[in-house]
Amino acid sequence: MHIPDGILTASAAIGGYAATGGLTWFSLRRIKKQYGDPRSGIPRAALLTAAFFAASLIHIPIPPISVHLVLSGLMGVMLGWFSIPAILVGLLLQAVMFQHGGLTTLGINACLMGIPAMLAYYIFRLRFLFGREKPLTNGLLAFIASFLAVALGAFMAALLLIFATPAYLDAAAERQAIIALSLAHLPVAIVEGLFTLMVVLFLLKVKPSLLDGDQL
Amino acid sequence: MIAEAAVSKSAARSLLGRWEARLKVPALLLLVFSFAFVRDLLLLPVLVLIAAIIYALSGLPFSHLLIRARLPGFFLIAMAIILPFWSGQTIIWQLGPLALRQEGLLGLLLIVVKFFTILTVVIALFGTTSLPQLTLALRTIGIPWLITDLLLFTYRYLYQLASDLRQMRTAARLRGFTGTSVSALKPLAFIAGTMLVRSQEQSERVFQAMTLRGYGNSSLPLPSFRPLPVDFLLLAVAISLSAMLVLLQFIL
Amino acid sequence: MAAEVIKTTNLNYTYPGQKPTLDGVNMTINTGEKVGLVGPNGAGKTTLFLLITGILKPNAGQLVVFDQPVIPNTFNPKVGMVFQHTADQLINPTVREDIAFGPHNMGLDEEEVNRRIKDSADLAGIQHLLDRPPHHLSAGEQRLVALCGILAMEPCLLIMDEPTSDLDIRYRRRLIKILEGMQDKTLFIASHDLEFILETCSRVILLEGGVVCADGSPKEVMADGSLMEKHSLEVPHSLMSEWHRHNQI
Amino acid sequence: MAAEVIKTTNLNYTYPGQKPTLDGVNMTINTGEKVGLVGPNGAGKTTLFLLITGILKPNAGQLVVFDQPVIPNTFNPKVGMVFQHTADQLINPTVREDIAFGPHNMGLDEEEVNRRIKDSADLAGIQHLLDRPPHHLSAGEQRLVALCGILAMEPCLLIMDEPTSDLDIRYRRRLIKILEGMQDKTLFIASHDLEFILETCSRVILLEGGVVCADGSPKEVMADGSLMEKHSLEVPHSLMSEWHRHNQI
Repeated sequence: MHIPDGILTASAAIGGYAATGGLTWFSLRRIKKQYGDPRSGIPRAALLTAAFFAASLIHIPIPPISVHLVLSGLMGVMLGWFSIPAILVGLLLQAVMFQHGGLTTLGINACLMGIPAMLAYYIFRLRFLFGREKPLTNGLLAFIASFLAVALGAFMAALLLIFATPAYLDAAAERQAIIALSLAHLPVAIVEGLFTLMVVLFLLKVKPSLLDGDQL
Repeated sequence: MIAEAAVSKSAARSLLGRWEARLKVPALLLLVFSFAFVRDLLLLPVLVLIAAIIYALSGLPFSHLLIRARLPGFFLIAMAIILPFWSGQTIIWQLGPLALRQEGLLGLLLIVVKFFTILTVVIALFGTTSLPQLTLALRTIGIPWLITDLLLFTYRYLYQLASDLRQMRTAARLRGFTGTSVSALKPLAFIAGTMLVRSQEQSERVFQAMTLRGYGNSSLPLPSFRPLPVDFLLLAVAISLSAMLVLLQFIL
Repeated sequence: MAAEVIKTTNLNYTYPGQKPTLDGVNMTINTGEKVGLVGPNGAGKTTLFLLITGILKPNAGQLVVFDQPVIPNTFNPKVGMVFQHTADQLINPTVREDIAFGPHNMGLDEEEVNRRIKDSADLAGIQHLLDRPPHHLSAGEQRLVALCGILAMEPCLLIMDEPTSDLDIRYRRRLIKILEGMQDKTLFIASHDLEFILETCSRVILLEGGVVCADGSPKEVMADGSLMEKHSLEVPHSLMSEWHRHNQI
Repeated sequence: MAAEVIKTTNLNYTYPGQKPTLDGVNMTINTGEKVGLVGPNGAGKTTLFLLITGILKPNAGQLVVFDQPVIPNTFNPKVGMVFQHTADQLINPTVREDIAFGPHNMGLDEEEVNRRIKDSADLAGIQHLLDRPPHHLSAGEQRLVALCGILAMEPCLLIMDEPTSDLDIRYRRRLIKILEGMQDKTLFIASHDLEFILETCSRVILLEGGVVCADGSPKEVMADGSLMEKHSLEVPHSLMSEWHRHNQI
């Protein structure tokens, strides 16, 4: 769900960079407050970023096609505020290594993944209210968190495509296009939700400390 | 699965490859942003010309561009479907309810040309800049060390994890896992989960090993910065071109 | 009559952009043989295994396994392989589920799957680990669980890649005991641990430079000092002691 | 006079929620000694190393390294450790940068860093690898690069955890040669490869159940069949042959 170069207006691209800059500044402040010395978190964040990057190359078959995972929800759940720098670095590497995802739109794309990741993080934190160790709570929250993360990302992307491109559309067409683009992502959001649910249940059994997000 | 992001010898020797990365990265970033500013079709040939010259200066073979210029993604395809049929009033061709509109087609042309010219400049930039150079450039323009350290270490472990992932899938295939139906979701989630657990455990050992070699003991000094006149000349050219594009856009 | 399990004729494999890793390998392995595969790193041992299991496709030559040419990427439960790094193979949240992974993919019913879990866990002596996550076990326990996951598919040919590299002496001894009990299976084991090959195998194949350099009884091949030295190997100490005894008694 | 490099008194370490891993370890290692550390998996060998390097903090007991109590998480370039899995240690994009990582963090100037890169690469014979990415090298080459990264910090005490587990016989031999050349350094090496300990060490410590069970000359400790068996170890074949020779000549 990366918006490529060339589609958005320059003001949208610059606005995206500004928004990502602000988001990153805030997340770094949160990270420093949490760690004192944030260096101790870097190997872990780096390895998990690389793991997410590699995992996003997995094709999930939804016959007749297969889709790539977005993983913004799972990243938010596992990395907390560290997911903002992690997403930024992941997208930059994608641009450097594959020329995939766009460079002028890097800021926009970081927002499209980062804001949903933080939404997922806070949704998943509800488990502290409803049972941190219960598989049902964890699974359900994981599904909702990552489903909404993908849905929110797709919705934001659709809005940008309609309102921040140089082309002109009439109001009715705009509404239709937004609905169509969002609906096209519905199966992806469901698959992503199920995938996250199963990863979370796996981690709950094998290494529950990985789900505590903040306590990196 | 993951291509090596190394710089070839001929690319490193080219004009672009020898350009001090700490000036090249901001200069070319500025240039692609000025590309994004363009809204007038008359400027498209200028973009193509600039992109072609920059690519020629990179010393990269044309085949490199063809391999890397991948098919545009989902959103570009979506634009290609939406714009020509729903954008604008001037109908140039009609079949039943489907009407091909001129404004939409021209809008699509603008998007496609901008996409490929920006991509060409980006490919030239990253084809002539190694990741350590890029990291250094990012630190120089004020990106926090937390991001640049994260970038270097993530890059380092990417190859290892991609190969771990490949091994796990091979091992699963030898036990009859096919991965071609929806039921593959569960094993794939387990493989991803295993990779995350392994990564986390490895990260603890990596941190220990790095600490024992003094990581965090003193921050590395930035290597000395001695740009040549030609480095500044190229920077000036890039700034002028960007300014010209933005200015022309306002005039037109 | 001993049927042929593996037969290769002028087998060649070259990774893209490199010189040939395997460059005309000829060998035949018969049912029930216990064969060790030795040679320096990069000799092509793992590549040969990946060809036999159909993960890689030969560039030239014939490769026949159980009297059938190997069709790449086709699942054949008769051929089982334990990977060098067990972590690459253990992906399920519990040991039980991990052992069941292969049998489930073979489409066996629940009862049969459970029987196989029990049988293989009994054989390896890991019943007490069945409900634990494999990721938290010791290297030795993980190696046994990985082996069980393959044994539960009841393969006729068992391939192991460097099975002792992360084992302490206790688990190495246990593994030797388990392998000694497998009378009916054909074994094909790559290892740098020549003493281990001596204890578990009745035949050894020396691979270097992409070809078979020696093939015969382990005691004869590995005691040949000049041959071993030529291929960057060393005569195992246990054979030196035998040599001493021969010369002194 | 031999100064003490490591001195532990009733050293105890317990991982949260488990029984003690180290439960009263007493040992003294003097300057220039080459000491092997043996014992089954889980005996606490790696834990002992992590305590000596200050990564972990003892629960009880004294731990003095170079006449100073160890202060956890304080960088001490005099103590160098090569990890078991080299992938955990090689973090930089080129071999050269990886070797320079430690010296840079010590705050040395560029000239000194370059001298150390050259010296350590010469010693290990890996000059031709300096501009390659470490993660694409073979296991043996990676092991040597990891060693260089530590040697460039010029530590007085060199700790190695299972240095031979992924080496073929050629690289194992090269490593032995390199270690033999280190007259001035104190070595402390954990390994399951008892023949390797025999060749590189002048003293061996046997750790099991959290305490030192034996400490002495490798030939004497490892030739003691009943002691070795008691601690799930085996008398190395080379010592058996010696035993044979003794009994037969």
